[in-house]
Amino acid sequence: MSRAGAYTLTAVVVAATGLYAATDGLRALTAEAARRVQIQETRPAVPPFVVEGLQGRRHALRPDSNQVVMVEFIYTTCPTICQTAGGDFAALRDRAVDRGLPVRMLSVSFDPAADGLSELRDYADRHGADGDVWSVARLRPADLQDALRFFRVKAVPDGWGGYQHNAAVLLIDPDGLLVAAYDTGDFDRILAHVEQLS
Amino acid sequence: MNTVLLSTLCFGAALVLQPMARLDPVAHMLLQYPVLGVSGYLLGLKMPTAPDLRGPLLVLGITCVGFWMLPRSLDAALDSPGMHLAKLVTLPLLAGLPLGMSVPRVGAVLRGFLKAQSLSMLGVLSFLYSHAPIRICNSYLIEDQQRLGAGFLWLAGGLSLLWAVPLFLGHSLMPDLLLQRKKHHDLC
Amino acid sequence: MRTLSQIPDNAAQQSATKTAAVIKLSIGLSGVVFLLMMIFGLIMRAAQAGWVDLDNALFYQLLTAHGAGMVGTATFSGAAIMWYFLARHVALNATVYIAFLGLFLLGVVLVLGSIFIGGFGGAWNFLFPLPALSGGIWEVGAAVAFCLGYISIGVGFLLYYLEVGYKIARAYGGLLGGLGWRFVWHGDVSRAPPPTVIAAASVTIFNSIGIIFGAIVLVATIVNLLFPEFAIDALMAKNAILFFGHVFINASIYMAVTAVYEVIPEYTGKPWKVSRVFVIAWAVVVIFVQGVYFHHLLQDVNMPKWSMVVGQVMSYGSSVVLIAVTVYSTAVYLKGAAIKWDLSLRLLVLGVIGWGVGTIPAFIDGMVAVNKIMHNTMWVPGHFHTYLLLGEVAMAFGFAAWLVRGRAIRETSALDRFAFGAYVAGGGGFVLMFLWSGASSIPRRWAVHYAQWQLQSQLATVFATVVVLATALLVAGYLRGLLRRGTEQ
Amino acid sequence: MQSQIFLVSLALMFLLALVFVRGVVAPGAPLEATRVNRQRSWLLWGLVMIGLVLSVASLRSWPHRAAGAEVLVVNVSGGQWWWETDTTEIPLGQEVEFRVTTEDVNHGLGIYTDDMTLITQVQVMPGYTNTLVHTFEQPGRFHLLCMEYCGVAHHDMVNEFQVVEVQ
Repeated sequence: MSRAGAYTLTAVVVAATGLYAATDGLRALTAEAARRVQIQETRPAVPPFVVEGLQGRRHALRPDSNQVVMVEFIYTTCPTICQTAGGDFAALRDRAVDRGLPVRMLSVSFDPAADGLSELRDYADRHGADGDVWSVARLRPADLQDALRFFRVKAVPDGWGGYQHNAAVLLIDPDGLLVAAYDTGDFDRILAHVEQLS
Repeated sequence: MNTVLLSTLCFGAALVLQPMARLDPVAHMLLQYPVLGVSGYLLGLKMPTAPDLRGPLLVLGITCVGFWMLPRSLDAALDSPGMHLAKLVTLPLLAGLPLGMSVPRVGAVLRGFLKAQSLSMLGVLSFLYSHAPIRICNSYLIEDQQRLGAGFLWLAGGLSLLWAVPLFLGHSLMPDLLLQRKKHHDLC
Repeated sequence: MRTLSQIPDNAAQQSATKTAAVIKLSIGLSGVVFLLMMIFGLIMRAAQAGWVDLDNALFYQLLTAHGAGMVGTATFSGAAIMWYFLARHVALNATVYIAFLGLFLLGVVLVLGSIFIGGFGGAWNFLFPLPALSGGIWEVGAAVAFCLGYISIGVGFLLYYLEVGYKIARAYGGLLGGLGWRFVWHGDVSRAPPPTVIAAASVTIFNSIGIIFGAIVLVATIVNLLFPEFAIDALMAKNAILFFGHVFINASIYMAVTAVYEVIPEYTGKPWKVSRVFVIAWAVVVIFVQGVYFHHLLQDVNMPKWSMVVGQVMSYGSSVVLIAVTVYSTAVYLKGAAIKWDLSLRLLVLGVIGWGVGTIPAFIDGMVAVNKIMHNTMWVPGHFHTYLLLGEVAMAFGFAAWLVRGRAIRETSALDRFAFGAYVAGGGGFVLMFLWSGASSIPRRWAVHYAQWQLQSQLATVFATVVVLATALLVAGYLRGLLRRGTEQ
Repeated sequence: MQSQIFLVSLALMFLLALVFVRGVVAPGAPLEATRVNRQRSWLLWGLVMIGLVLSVASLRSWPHRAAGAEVLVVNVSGGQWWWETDTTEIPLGQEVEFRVTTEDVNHGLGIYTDDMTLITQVQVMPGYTNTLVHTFEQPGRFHLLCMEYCGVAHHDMVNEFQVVEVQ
C-alpha cells in the first residue's frame, strides 16, 4: 500500500474510534440518551436534597431504607408532556402496587416559583397521587440549581409560559445511588429494574 | 493578508452570533458552525500540504464536522463552558483548516463524491430533525428542531444548485474547476 | 515486441486493454450471478407450485436475494456495457472502474451475508420499518449489514457516474452539452454528441440523483435500526426508497441500450444517427424516469392527487418515447439491410422488443383505475420480468456474445440457435404466466399459493427451467468464447 | 375486469412484436429518410393523441372514490400478521369506508371475493390512516389478504367478513 493510503487508513481507524467513544459506543447520539447511559454506568450518589411535600412538610429525596425511589421532574401547569408523564406515573404506580414492590414515587416540580402548594395538590388530585405510594413535591429554591444539574434536567421556556423538558423516570436505589433513567412509558423495563434492586 | 482578514471576520461573526445560537438551533448549526468552519477553511487554502497528508487531513476534517453534528455535541456546547471553547477552537482548526488544505487538492471524482455525500447527509439530517417524535436536543424547542430540519433541506437544495449548475453548463462558478478547465484547454 | 512508433500510443493502448479485461470479467460475473439468481427464482416458483417444500423464512430470503441480486446485477452489467462503449468517445480512467467493481463486490458480499448468514428477508426494497421489525427472524445487525451492502454498491456507482459525468462535461461543454440539448432548437444536429454519450449523460444525471436519495434513506434506516428513537416518516421513506429503486433499475436498461447503438451498426453498416427526435427523447427520459416512480404509490391514498396523475401520464409517456423512438428506429435500421443474424444481434434485437413489449403491461398497470385491482399482484413482476428478462438481460447476453465473437460475423451455430430459441420461448412463457397470475388476482410475494393458483405457478416452473437451461448455455458459450479468444491471442 | 385488461394487454404486446418482426423481415429496400420521418411523426403523434384520450377518460372520474353522506365506517387494523375489523357483517349495497391502520410495518389491504378475485385494495402505512370506499354489490363471504410484503408470515395475514342482505 502507498504511504498516503496507509496514513489515510490510520486516520480512518483513529476517527472511527473517536466517534465510537464520543457516542458512548454507538449508544447515544443525543444528550438525553447520553444521560441515561452515563447514569447507568457511573451510578452517582444522590446528594441530600430536600423537597417540600403537599402538606408543606420537608423530607429528603433519598430513600429511607430498603426502598426504591422513582422520581420524575414536572411542572404542574404543563399542558402536554407532564400530563402524559403523570398518566404514565399513575399506571406505573398501579402496576408496582399490584406486584407488591417496595417503592416510593415522587413527582418533583422544578418550578417552585410558579408551583405553590395548591397547584401541587391540584396536580396530585388530577392524577390520583394520594401520597400513599406516590406523592407530589417541589424543590427548595436553594437546592434547585444543584438538583437540576445533578439530575441533568433541562427545561427550556417554550414562550407560552411553560417549558419543554427532558421527561424521564429516574430510579434511586436503596443505597441512595441514582442508577437509571427510563422513558416514562417504559413500564416493563422500569418494573423489572425495580424488582432487581429490591 | 486579505485571507487572514476575511478569516478573522468570519470568526468574529461567529462570536457575535453566540447569543442567537443559544436560542435558535438554526442560527447555531446553519450560521455559526459554517462561519467557524469557513474561517479555518480560508486559512487552509493558503497552507502548503504534502500530498501524502491530504487523505488524513480530509478524514480529520470530516470527523470533526461529524462530531459537532451529533445532537449531543450541540447540547454540550451550550451546557459546558469547556465544550463551548472546544467548539470555537476545533471547528476552525480541526475541521475548516484541514478541509481547506485537502478538499481543493484532491481529484475531481473524490471531490464530487464528497459533495454528493454531503448532500445525502444533509438529507438524512433533515429527515431525522423534521420527523423525529422526540426532542433531539435538550436545549431547544421541538418547533425549532423541525425548523432546523427544514433548514437542512434548503441548504441541500442550495448546495446542489451551486454544485450542479457548473457541471451542467460546463463553466464553473468555482475557481478550482475553472482552473482545471483552463488546464484542459491548454492540453488540447 | 515493441517498436518505436508504438510508444506514444502505449499508455492509451494499455488502458484500453485493461478496460476490455475488466469489462469481460464484469460480464462473466454478471452471467454467473444472473444464472444463480434465476435458479433462486425457479426454486421460488416451484415452491409456489407446491412441488417443493420450502421453509417460509428461506423463501423470503431467496426472494430478497433474487430481488437485490437481479437489480444489482442488471445495473452492474448495464454499467459495464456503457463504460465499454463510452470509452470509445471519452478517455475514462480505468482505476475508477476497478474501484467501482471492488465496492460492488464488497456490497454483494455484505448483502448475501446479511441474507444467508444473518437471515435478513426484508425484500430488496427494505420498506421502512420492516428491516427493524422482523418478528424475530433476523437481528438488527443483519439489517444493518444489508443496508451497508447497498451503500457500498451505491458509493461504487456514484464514483462511476462522477467519472463519466466529469469526462462528458469536459469533452462536450457541460452535461447539457453531452445531452445535446442545444441541437433541439437550432444548429446542425449531425454535430451533436454520439448516441452513447447522450445516453450516458442522461443516465448519469438521473441515477446520481436516485443514488443520493437512496443514500439518504439507507443511512436514515441504519440510524433508526441502531437508535430506534429516531423514527422516520413511513410515507417519506417509501417515496425515497421507490424513487431510488425505480430510477436505479431503469438505469440498468438505459445503460445497456448503448450496446444496441454501438453494435447494431456493425451489422447494418449504417451508423446510429443522432436526430433531433433522439435528443428530445433522451431529454424526456431524464425527466420522466424520475417522475414515473409515482406510479408505485397509486394505492397510497395519502399521496397528493397530482402525483398519481403524474405517475399515470408519465408511465404512458415513457412507453410512447420508447416505442416511437428506440423500437421504431431499431426496426428501421434493420429493415432491408443485408444482415447475418448471429447470436449477438438476435439477443440485442430481442432486448429492444422485450423492452418495448414490457412497457405495455407496465403503463396499463400505471393507470390508477387498473392499479386498484392489479397493484401488488403477480402482474407487477410480470411486467418487469418482460423488460428485464427479455430486455436488459437479453441485451447483456447479446453484448457478451459480441465480446467473444470472432472478427468475422458468422451465422448462428445450431447450439446458439437452440439456446436463443429456448431463451425466447422459455422467457416468453414465463412472463406470460406471471401476467396471467396477475389477471387471476394472485398476490405477489406469497411463499404459499392456494391450490387454485398453483397451475400458473406449475407452468411457470416449467418455463423457468427452460430459461435456466438456455441461460446456462449462453453463459457457458461466453466463458468458452473467452477461453478460445484467450488462446488465440 | 381483470380478464379484459389481460386480453387487451396481450393483444397490444403481440401486435407490437408482430409489427416489429414483420417490418424487419419483410423483403425490400431500406426506407427512405423522408418516409421514416413521416411514419415516425404519425406514430408519435398518434400515440400521444391516444394517450390524451385515455388519460382524460380514465381520470375524469377519480378512481379513488370519496365517501358520500350515508357511508358506513369500518375500522380495520393490521399488524404482523393479522387483520382485525370492527364490523364482520356489511349490508349489501351500502357504501362502506374502510379506515385502515397498521401497528407495525407497511401492509396492503386487498379485498377478495369468495372465488378469490381481487375487487379493490389500498396500502396501509404506519403513522397514517388510509381510506378505501367501496359498495358491495354481491352478498356472501369476502376475504382480506395482505398485498404488501410484511415479513415471514405475509401469506398468512388473512381474515374475512360477510356481506349480508338486509330486509
